[in-house]
Amino acid sequence: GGAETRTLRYQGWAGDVTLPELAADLGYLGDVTLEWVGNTTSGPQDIQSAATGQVDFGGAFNGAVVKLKAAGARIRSVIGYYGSDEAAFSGFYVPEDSPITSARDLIGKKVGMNTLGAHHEAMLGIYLKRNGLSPDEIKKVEPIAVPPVNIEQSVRQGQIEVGVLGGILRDKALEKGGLRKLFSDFDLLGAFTAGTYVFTEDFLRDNPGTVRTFVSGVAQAIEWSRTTPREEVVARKVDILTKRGRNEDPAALRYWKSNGVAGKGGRIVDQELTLWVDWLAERGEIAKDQVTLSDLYTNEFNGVAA
Amino acid sequence: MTALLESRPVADEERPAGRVRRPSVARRVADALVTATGKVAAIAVLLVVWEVAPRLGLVDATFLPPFSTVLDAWWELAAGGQLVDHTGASLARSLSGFGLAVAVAVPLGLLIGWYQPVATLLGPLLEVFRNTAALALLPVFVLLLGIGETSKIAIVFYACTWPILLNTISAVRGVDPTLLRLARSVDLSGFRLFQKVILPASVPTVFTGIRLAGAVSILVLVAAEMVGAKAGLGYLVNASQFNFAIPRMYAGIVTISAIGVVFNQLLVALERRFTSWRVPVGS
Amino acid sequence: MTALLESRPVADEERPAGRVRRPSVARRVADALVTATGKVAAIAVLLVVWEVAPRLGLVDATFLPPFSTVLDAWWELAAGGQLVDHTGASLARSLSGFGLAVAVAVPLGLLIGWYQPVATLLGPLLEVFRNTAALALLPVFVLLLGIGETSKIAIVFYACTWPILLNTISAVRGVDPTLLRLARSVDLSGFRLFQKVILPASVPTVFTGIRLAGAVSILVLVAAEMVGAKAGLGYLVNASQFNFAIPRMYAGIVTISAIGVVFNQLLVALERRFTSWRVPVGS
Amino acid sequence: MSAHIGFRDVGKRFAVRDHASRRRAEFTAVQGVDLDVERGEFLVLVGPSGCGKSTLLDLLGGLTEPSEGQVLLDGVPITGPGLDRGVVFQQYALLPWRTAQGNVEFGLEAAGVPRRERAGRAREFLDLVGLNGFEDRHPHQLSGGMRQRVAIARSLAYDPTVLLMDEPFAALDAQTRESLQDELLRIWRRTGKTVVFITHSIDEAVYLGQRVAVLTSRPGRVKEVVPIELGDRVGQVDLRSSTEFARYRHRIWELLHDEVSRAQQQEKEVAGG
Amino acid sequence: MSAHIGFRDVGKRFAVRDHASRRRAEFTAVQGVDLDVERGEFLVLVGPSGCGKSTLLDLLGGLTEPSEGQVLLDGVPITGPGLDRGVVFQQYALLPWRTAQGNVEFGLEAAGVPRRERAGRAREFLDLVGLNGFEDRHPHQLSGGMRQRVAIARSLAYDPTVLLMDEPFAALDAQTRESLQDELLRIWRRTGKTVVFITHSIDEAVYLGQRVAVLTSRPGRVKEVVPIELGDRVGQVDLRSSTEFARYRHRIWELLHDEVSRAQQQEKEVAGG
Ligand SMILES: Nc1ncnc2c1ncn2[C@@H]1O[C@H](COP(=O)(O)OP(=O)(O)OP(=O)(O)O)[C@@H](O)[C@H]1O
Ligand SMILES: Nc1ncnc2c1ncn2[C@@H]1O[C@H](COP(=O)(O)OP(=O)(O)OP(=O)(O)O)[C@@H](O)[C@H]1O
Ligand SMILES: O=C([O-])O
Ligand SMILES: [Mg+2]
Ligand SMILES: [Mg+2]
Repeated sequence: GGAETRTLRYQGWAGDVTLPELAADLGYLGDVTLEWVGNTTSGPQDIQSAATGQVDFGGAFNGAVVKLKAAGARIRSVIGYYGSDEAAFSGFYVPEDSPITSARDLIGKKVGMNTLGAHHEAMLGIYLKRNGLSPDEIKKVEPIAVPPVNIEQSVRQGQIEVGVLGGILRDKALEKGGLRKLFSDFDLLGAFTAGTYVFTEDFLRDNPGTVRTFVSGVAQAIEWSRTTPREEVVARKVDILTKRGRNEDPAALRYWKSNGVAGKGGRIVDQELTLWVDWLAERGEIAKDQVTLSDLYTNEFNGVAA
Repeated sequence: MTALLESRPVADEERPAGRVRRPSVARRVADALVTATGKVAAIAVLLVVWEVAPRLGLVDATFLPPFSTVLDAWWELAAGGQLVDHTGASLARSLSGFGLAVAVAVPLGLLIGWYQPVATLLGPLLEVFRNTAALALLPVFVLLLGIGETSKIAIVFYACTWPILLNTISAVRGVDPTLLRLARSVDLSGFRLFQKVILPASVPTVFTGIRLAGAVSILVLVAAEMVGAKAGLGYLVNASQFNFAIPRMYAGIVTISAIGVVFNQLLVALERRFTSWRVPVGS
Repeated sequence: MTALLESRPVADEERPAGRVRRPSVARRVADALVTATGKVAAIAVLLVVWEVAPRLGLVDATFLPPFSTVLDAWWELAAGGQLVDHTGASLARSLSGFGLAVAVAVPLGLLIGWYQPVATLLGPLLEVFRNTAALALLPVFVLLLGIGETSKIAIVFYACTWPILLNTISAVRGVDPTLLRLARSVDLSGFRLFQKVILPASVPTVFTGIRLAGAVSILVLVAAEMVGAKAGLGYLVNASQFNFAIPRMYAGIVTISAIGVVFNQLLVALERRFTSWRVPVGS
Repeated sequence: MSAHIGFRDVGKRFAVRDHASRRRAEFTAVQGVDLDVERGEFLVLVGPSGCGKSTLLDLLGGLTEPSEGQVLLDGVPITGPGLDRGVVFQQYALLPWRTAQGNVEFGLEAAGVPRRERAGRAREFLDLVGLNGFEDRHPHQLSGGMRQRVAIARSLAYDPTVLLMDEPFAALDAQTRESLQDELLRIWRRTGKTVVFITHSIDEAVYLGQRVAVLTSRPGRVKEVVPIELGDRVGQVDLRSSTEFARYRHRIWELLHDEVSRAQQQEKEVAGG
Repeated sequence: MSAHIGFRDVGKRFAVRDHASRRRAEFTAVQGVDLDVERGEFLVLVGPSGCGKSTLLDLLGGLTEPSEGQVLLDGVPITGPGLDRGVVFQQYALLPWRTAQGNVEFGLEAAGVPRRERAGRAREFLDLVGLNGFEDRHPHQLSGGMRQRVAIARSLAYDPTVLLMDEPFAALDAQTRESLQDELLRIWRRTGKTVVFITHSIDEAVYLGQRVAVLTSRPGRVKEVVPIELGDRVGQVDLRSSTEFARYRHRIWELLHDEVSRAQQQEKEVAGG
């Protein structure tokens, strides 16, 4: 085809410096430039925008990627960008004096999380299943959607018995004390990559060079933040955020600890996606043969991981 | 399906010119057919476009699937009994919130419209709340009222209150002064003045507010059921959207719209009962 | 800050009983003070509760920080110039959407209210859309109009249209039939009938719709700016909530409310200009 | 015994906007009105159009307050409306959402007449004004004269002690008018009501009034009060053709004539304070 | 030459709800009306209250259509309103948001009078009806009679060929009324307008009309058309006291008297189809 586009349109996150933005600042993207079209507040919305050509790439948790693919969108993951490790994880918290200490204690209880049908609900399901609850018993555990800012307070007020907290919400809640972790996704599955960036098949076909530069640059940025002292990463991010003048508050950045990406350079492995395919198939949300793993992702553009 | 238009009773003398006696039966059947066709025409065109555009690739079929696909998803939900559950949960919330709003906003509106001191005292506060987004207040509602039904009903109530309140105030201020003079001349005061003059005179305008609120009570479900919901049409839409169950999402949206239309029809019928005395106005 | 109440001109003969001549200057100043106190009283109570409740631990100060903390955050935003940016971006969207809605919904409402065929044809379609949640349509708007300004303005436009449309239709149907007979008797038709009789007679009711829409145009920002926004007050609220910057979130909400109140005041002033002929109605 | 109704140096001004200056100005409708009405008296007010007759009735009804002076009822200043006074407004003032019957019942409800009595009483008074068979019509389905008769029936039905009637028979044909005049006189005689009655018809004024107060043109004042001594009208045959009647007629005509000329002259000048 | 205006066996029925049965019924307001009006004629309609006078005027104005028969204007059935016919409504119909001046200009605008001429012409006609100085008042700031005069000024100002006037002078005092009667006659004489005029005053009917059509009580029909031959009224001194005048007066009184008795009898029965 003709000349590849060297400009990638994308959505940012308010108050956050994303990996591609970090990569650009570090000079890892070469002549590929990023064009910020605005911010989003939802991963699924972001990859939908990518799928419909409103932006060139978008990122979301892998379950959403599988579902979007199953819905028929021609997208493909190219690199992991966040996940769980011992620093970045989502914990299921109960009040310190809660009688809940095991999976079985959750029967008939409410578990609050920011969205249903996503990462956290899947983690809960896996936790319950691994701890020997029958499907009928699992059905009696009640996941419930609560706005993120309300989760901590809902737990403390006893409106829900368990709340899922991650990132800044978790740190702020723990600063105040009085909460006890029941389990976390990291406890459950170890370090794993939870979300990936996607492009459309068409974009990958027409702009392979650009994508290669981009993916490799992001991979480099992942490795850079893995090997650079945390304070330095935070300082760099704060610097980027301040420089770009988007009227943001850098406060949340200071809670950054890790990207949580498991594989080197964000390399994607089968298991990170089959986990979701299986889980969604089990819930009847997709048919198992609705997606083929090889169509879901590729590491071929990732110069760091390949 | 005339809802918005509450097609008015056409009095004899308002018939278009040129006819002398009652039109023949055949003519009247033909007229009715033309009207019925007109009524469904626009909807039919919309549905055809919806069906055809994705099929021709004019829009992305993944995110705007053809209407028939949405209909399939709808049938599936209906057959599985889920639609009934969702609808039941939503209606309970909508009707409670709406009912509360009518019960509170109509009397409050009458008071504010009539008693300047009440307006002076409460006006500014209400004005501030009226201009505070329900969506932005979602966390505050949850904070103060918990994540149960209370906060969902409260959001519906909150959103429904304003159109009723504003229209009621406006209605009171628009009551024909001649009738107020009459009422004062027979020394009606307080409750009876409202009951016998202001309320009946305000009915048409108040009902416009009530019908706006009726729509709002259904519309706001999508926001209200973002929180702590396990069932409900708004929940269905939100969850389906998040899960890329796009046809289901549209099935939910269509159901919400349909319920809104039906609800409005009921309100229009009610309104007509209350305003049958109005002189028909026609082109 | 009388907005909702559009405090009416008190004509001489409507003054409360018992006074014979104009009250003394001292008396009038005292009256004005009482009124002013009444006006701020309710707001003041609200703010005091807001300040005290979190400090006393009645509500969790993390999630509902005292008003002074919110004020601090507001000052910080204002001093940093961010508030101006956000406000500018939001106002541009709100006013465009609102202006479009007025420009479209008032003429459309006049047509639907007056011409039965237009009502028959468009009514059902509009009825369906009116009952379709803007929030649920967000993805569709984005899909069809992109994530730029167009879709955001379209959402504002969409949400503002219904109150204006409904009130305009209702206003047309409520025009005093005597005046219509007069207009017909001088053979006014089409445009001039609307211009000279129906529109002026409808102004009060239409304005109620416009004022509802004015509020909506600001309120819907929180939803409209969820997607692909670079700045805006709705965006500020969403992002702050997401980043757990609670005082900022409230600062954003308060700003939205304040803008809504001011916008409404402007509309009230405009309305008063257009309806100065109305006979004052008072208790 | 002091007068039942007393106007004491009553003035009434309205706020208006002056055209030329676009500033608020005051317009004096009535000024220095002194007038007494005895209990049980039938007083008629006549005067040029716009001289302030309706304004005086509003003051009596407690629907507006004097800018100057006092309006007394049994020696006490009127501070508001009351069921003791019933008003027939110049513009009927019917509730459009009620039928003829409902409109008459409205007054009865206000007066606290028990529910079961209302329907019968309303029907009786609709009958009296010749509207049998029209009980279920809404105002827009009635002719102008019929609407006026509904308003008359309403004010009679709830039986106030003072009747304030503003051109109640203006929209009626001569015959209906005469029969209602007689009916009104009969009711007045029987019940001992005090009646203050506005009319433009000199014949009507002479026929009905015990006294006829002639007002000056704007600002309205009482020019002269003419006592009419014709005895019991209802009994007499063709009273209107009698020479006495003609004498009163002429007297009032003269009084009015000057005023109307003055009024017309005045109206050529610009209205204002 | 055929008649200017022609009623040909005209009937008008209204849909009403029957009280007892709660079903829709038809009410016949006028029936079998045959009447011709010549170009330039001054025709007066009199009849009992509720007999259908306003209904006939509405038909002529094209504001409603006959249920039966035809209303012809220059031989062509009337299909709607037109600027050739000007109406003064029984209930004034003033636009509350316009001043007196604005209300008169309303008719001029409708008639397409150029903007710069309107103000002057409106002022001139407000003058004519004695409302100089009240141009800037809104209707609620005018007395009943003043409102009626504004409506009269409006219909005269835009100069229609046919004037349809429904009790235009009912709310006016005798003197204002007489002076406007003369004014109307002068205008009619000068412009050659066709006037159809409804009144309840027999004096007014005789004084103004070239012919007076007396209607029967409901359903209204034309009982008799009385030609009045009094010559030029405006020139004559005290015409109303002449014996000829009294003769016409009596004739119409008789015709009406029977009808009103009948009407009152009828109204005792239940109204209906
Ligand atoms: N609300 C008002 N504002 C200003 N002027 C008013 C108001 N009400 C009445 N007026 C003026 O006061 C004067 C007296 O009015 P009023 O209605 O009492 O007259 P009236 O004697 O009843 O006349 P008519 O016989 O025409 O009914 C009039 O000139 C009128 O224009
Ligand atoms: N819209 C309507 N619906 C039903 N009946 C009506 C309607 N309009 C008029 N009528 C009836 O038609 C009859 C004639 O009415 P119309 O107004 O023509 O009488 P009119 O001769 O002008 O009486 P008036 O002298 O009292 O004004 C009346 O009995 C009235 O009740
Ligand atoms: O919100 C998610 O990143 O999926
Ligand atoms: Mg008057
Ligand atoms: Mg009439």
